[in-house]
Amino acid sequence: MSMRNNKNSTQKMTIAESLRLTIQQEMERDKKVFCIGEDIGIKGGFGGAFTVTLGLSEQFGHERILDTPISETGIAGVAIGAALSGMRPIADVQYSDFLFCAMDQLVNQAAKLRFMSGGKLKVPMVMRAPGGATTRGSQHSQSLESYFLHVPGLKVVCPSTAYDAKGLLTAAIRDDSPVLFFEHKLLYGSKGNRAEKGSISPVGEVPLYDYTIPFGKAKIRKKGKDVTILGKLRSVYTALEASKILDQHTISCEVIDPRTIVPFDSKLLFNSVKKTGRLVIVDECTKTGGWAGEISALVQENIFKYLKKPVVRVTAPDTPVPFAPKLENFFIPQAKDVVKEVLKLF
Amino acid sequence: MSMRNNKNSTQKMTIAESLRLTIQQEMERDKKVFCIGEDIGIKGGFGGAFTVTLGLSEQFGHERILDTPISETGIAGVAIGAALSGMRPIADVQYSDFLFCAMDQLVNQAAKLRFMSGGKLKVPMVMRAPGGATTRGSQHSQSLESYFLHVPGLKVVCPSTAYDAKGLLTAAIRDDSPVLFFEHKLLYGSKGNRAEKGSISPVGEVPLYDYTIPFGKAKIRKKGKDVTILGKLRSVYTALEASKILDQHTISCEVIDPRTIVPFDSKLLFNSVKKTGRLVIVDECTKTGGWAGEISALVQENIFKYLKKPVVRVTAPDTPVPFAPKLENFFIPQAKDVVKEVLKLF
Amino acid sequence: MNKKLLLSMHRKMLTIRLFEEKLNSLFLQGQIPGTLHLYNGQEACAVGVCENLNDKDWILSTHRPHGHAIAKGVSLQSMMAELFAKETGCCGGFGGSMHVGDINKGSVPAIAIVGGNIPIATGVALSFKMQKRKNVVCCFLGDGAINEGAFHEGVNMASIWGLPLIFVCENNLYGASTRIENMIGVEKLTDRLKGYGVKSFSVDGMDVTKVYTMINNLIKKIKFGQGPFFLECKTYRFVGHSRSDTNKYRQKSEEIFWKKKDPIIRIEKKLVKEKILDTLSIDKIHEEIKHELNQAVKFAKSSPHPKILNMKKYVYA
Amino acid sequence: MNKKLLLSMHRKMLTIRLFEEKLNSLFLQGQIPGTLHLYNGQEACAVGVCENLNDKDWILSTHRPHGHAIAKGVSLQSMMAELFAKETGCCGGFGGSMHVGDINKGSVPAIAIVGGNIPIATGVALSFKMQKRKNVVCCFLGDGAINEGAFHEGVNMASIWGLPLIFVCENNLYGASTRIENMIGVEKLTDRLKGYGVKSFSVDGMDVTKVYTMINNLIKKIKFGQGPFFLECKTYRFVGHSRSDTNKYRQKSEEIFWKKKDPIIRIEKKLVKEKILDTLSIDKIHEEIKHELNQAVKFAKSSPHPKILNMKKYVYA
Ligand SMILES: Cc1ncc(C[n+]2csc(CCOP(=O)(O)OP(=O)(O)O)c2C)c(N)n1
Ligand SMILES: Cc1ncc(C[n+]2csc(CCOP(=O)(O)OP(=O)(O)O)c2C)c(N)n1
Ligand SMILES: [Mg+2]
Ligand SMILES: [Mg+2]
Repeated sequence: MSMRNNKNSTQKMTIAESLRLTIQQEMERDKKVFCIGEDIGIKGGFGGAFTVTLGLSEQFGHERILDTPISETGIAGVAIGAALSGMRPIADVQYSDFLFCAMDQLVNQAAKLRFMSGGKLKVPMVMRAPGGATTRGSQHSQSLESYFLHVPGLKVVCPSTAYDAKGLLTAAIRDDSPVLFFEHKLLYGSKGNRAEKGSISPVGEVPLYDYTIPFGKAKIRKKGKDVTILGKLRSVYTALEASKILDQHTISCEVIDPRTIVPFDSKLLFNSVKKTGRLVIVDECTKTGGWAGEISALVQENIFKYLKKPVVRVTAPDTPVPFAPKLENFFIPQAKDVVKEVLKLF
Repeated sequence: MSMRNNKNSTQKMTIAESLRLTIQQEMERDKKVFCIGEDIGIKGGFGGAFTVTLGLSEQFGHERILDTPISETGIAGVAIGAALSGMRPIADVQYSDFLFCAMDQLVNQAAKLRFMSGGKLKVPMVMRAPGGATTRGSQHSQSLESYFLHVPGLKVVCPSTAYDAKGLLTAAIRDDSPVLFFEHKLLYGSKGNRAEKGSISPVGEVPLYDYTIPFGKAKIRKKGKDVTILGKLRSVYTALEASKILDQHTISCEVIDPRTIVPFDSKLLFNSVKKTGRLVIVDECTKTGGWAGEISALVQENIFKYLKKPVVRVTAPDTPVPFAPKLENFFIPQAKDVVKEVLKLF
Repeated sequence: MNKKLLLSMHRKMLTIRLFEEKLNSLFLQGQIPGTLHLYNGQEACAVGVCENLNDKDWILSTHRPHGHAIAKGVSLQSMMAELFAKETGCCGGFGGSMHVGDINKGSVPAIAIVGGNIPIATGVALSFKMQKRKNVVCCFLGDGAINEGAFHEGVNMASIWGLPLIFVCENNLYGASTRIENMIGVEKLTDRLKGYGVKSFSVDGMDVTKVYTMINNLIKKIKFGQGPFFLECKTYRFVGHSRSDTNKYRQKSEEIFWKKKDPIIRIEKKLVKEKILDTLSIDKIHEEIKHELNQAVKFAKSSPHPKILNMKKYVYA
Repeated sequence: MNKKLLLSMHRKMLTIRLFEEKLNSLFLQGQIPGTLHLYNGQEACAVGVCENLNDKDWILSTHRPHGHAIAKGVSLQSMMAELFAKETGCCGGFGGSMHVGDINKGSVPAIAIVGGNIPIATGVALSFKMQKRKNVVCCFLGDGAINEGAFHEGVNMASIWGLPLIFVCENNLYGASTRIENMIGVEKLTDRLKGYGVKSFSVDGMDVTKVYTMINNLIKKIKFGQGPFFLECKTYRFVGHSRSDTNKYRQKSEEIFWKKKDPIIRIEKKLVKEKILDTLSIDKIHEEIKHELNQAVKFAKSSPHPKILNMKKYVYA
């Protein structure tokens, strides 16, 4: 742990490892931080559904890595109560799909308590939620970001790299507002027995020291000039893959990763689209009422005259997530789908 | 009741009365139809939070107007189970805000059971939900349509007149898919002790005979040629009010009421916007991630080149619903806000 | 029970009653927006509980919160201003009747989703325990709330973690128009608690001294490391469920039966009998409180409206 | 208990066991997508329950549904094809392991949200009662599910309406890695039911004849208008929670203790002892079932993939 004080030291790690390190460091730094969730700290257990809290109960004890009954409303409610009274809980649900079981607590309580109290309460909690489709069928595969996009009072974070995961989770823990922290199952890393088939492994250099990434700052993942492609979570990689193929068609793509969708860095996006005149949004949320539509509306509302072509959405179709890999593959937007749509713009 | 067989007979009634008549007629017609909810059938009670089921338990008994404990997950789950096994439940929550308490049942179960079963199950249920702000604070005021817009598997209905209320509710009850039926508190009617302050009273002639309004058929509420204004539920009236003011500016508005937002009649909207070249969407849902953004995206995706100006959203801001009437007034889009935005387009 | 305590409880109960009566008439005059769930009849519950608490003990409340907040010490002015939707209200005019509270008094702004406050109360109690604060949490709920999933999850967690928490269930026999006895499969409401291993008690919720004593004992047990507990207060609301309700689903005889138990009349009789007060001094207290309330109304009326500008400000911390 | 019944229950239990073993090896070979929650060890529960039911009695199931579906009569071919994600699967390849079922057999495609099936089961039972159908509903749930709000609301409603419903709780001591005893504040799981006025029973879930008899009696009571009931089946899963789990949170000694109670060995011993079968004929049954399973795998493998075209079709009825 001494390395952590070395301002220059970094280490290659997966997102799962980066999240684990973050929680560990924040818990060391601040006694108020604790974790609460199902199967997160049991000895010999899983360390959460995707190993993020593995080993932490040995260091911090079972009071601070608090295992709960299967009670999502309870988990969220307890996190809210603890946050109201001086703690900084990091709650989690094993699959983001289960957030619906805690929806009243998240939307009617966590998001509104500050407002309803005339700005007097604060609810500094993080709710971690793994999303994305991994051939588990309709109830363990959804991408729920778009629902929470529509909840004033919640911040919504979507890390796509190990570096960002640490900086954003640190910022989330220190934020005084409730934060929905979405993780993508296929981005945790391709090592270990919880690694999912089809995982991308965005292993990266992660600083061991303390840093935060401020919310609302997007990142250009690839510079380009002909078309802007916006994607979050795994779609960042879909966009990058598409952009490589498009290079061969001599179409230069600018790939943008928003990192947080609430707040959203519209400035960076607008600047890019002003330059390219074209925008394609890739997203694993279903289309109607989803994030891509919001961005499309926002862009044309603000920089309509710069648009050479209509904004294009490449999203999941309006169906539940199917089980069969063949169908799931069709459901999730692929690089080739993005390529096809981009080519139509030229 | 004999009038009902008279194909020509109509009667002036409020939306609350029209809904009540519909439920009564459908329950007479089909033994499978029943109502389930809180405080819907108690003798001397309310007939639901807004009187819609008043008196029905006297006719149909307490088995078919089934009062429940305060258990929204239970109400939704029971409705699903009953629907799966041959009944046609009409469930309700007293305020649409409480749908969050039943969110797992609605989104993970009702909407997905048919799909997950490979098309073998069906869930013919209606969930009625009164929405809209009436100075009751953040937890009794929301417009939740945009959340359910994003749930493949659910249909979403938004009646704005007494005539439509009957035709759409009849269609909803007979539909084999789960239907979210949103009612607006300020449209029930301005009579009776449950009438809300600020109610619009869309009293209209309602046929006493059987009829349905097919889902996905929008209605032009006012013909016009310069700008299209789209609004649902109470916003239809806001749009009409704005259009009257705009008449004085010699701007001719076409006002469209979608009646159902899933499915959505894009054809009618596109034809109107092709003609006017301008679209303003008025909606009481909050802006980010809401219905208006979806429509904006849809329109520019499909008929981009017809747009003379960017699509404009006039919606509630991204905050919870405030209590103070002054703030609530600001929160809810008003005719003057619509007028202001329309004027900017010319 | 000492004089001072009795006097204090009497004054608080009376304040609540007169506050609600005032509100009702203001509401009927159209001066108060929204809706009201009044507390008349149940005053002994809030006061008997809160009289045991200090500002660092927290309460969580419901859609019927005025009595709880007043008993916990939230100022009448800030309560009245909130109901008038003014900036000086305890929630700055952002909350309204169903969300009153003041965290500085240990009164968490109320939660109007039935049962929604329960897991939150569990969280507060957990955090008190984690922080080794020596305080307790009291979570008010209605009889109707015990059928919500949130109740189940919140109570179960409180039980397994042994938290410093008292669930105070005001059983006024009805949830809106619905009699609780038809909505549970057990004979007594407190039977529900057998499923959680939470010790439960019942008390005459129309007698403030009994409620007080009961809570006092439970808090002692909590200080010795026991808890959580559940206390059913048998009570009755003397008014409609909310502003438009005329109680047609209740028997007149039932109403009369309960009105005879009016907790305020009861304590006033006791005060007279024990020669702590005479009727004259009681009248004087009534007048004092009415005056205070008039002052509060004046304050509320003359307060500014909340600023639209602050709406954005209060969304995020 | 008559021979035919014992033989039938033995064959079904064995079919489930061999099905799960087959699946596991296919999974390890990478032939099955997704994840698996296997039922090994718990066979006596599903079979003891479902042997009492006909196609018009319905069951509701969980994330661990293979055993329930097979016991209820869903065909091995359609089960296997579903797990292979094929169009001929019982859910057309749209559902997967966690959603198997066939409504024509009274097996509602399973629900993988813990507790989510419970209020739905209540709804089915309500509708049976409303339609005066003479059938019963059995709702399977795990020990972990009893802490979900959905459990609370569903059980309470079933209780107050007196529905023809049996909650069959397979207490295998763990919800994923978590021991149930740490997650409830009562001593016995069945104590939870005291809060609802639902009669509860416990049975050795490793003895199919005991489970059978218990359910048989409960169904008789239901035919006489009683119900709902809750039956705890004490059981154990012989495998990990899901495919990646190696059970490090369990004591080896505990596993050995329970494996000694293997319900299949137990019934086979009984069959031999009662001279209904000899070891040779038992082996033959094993072989027959293995053959059937191989046929099912062949069927599944040779079946077509589901059609993308049908995705839109199955969203709305
Ligand atoms: C989740 C939820 N469901 C329904 C309501 C509507 N509602 C408000 S108060 C109430 C009755 C509550 O009864 P109880 O808990 O006994 O409290 P009381 O009103 O008697 O004080 C109902 C159904 C609500 N606010 N929240
Ligand atoms: C609402 C919900 N929360 C969490 C999960 C994740 N999960 C799946 S199975 C399981 C354990 C269930 O335990 P139990 O009910 O005892 O069933 P068992 O696995 O032992 O058969 C958990 C936590 C889920 N599927 N649904
Ligand atoms: Mg009550
Ligand atoms: Mg279990």
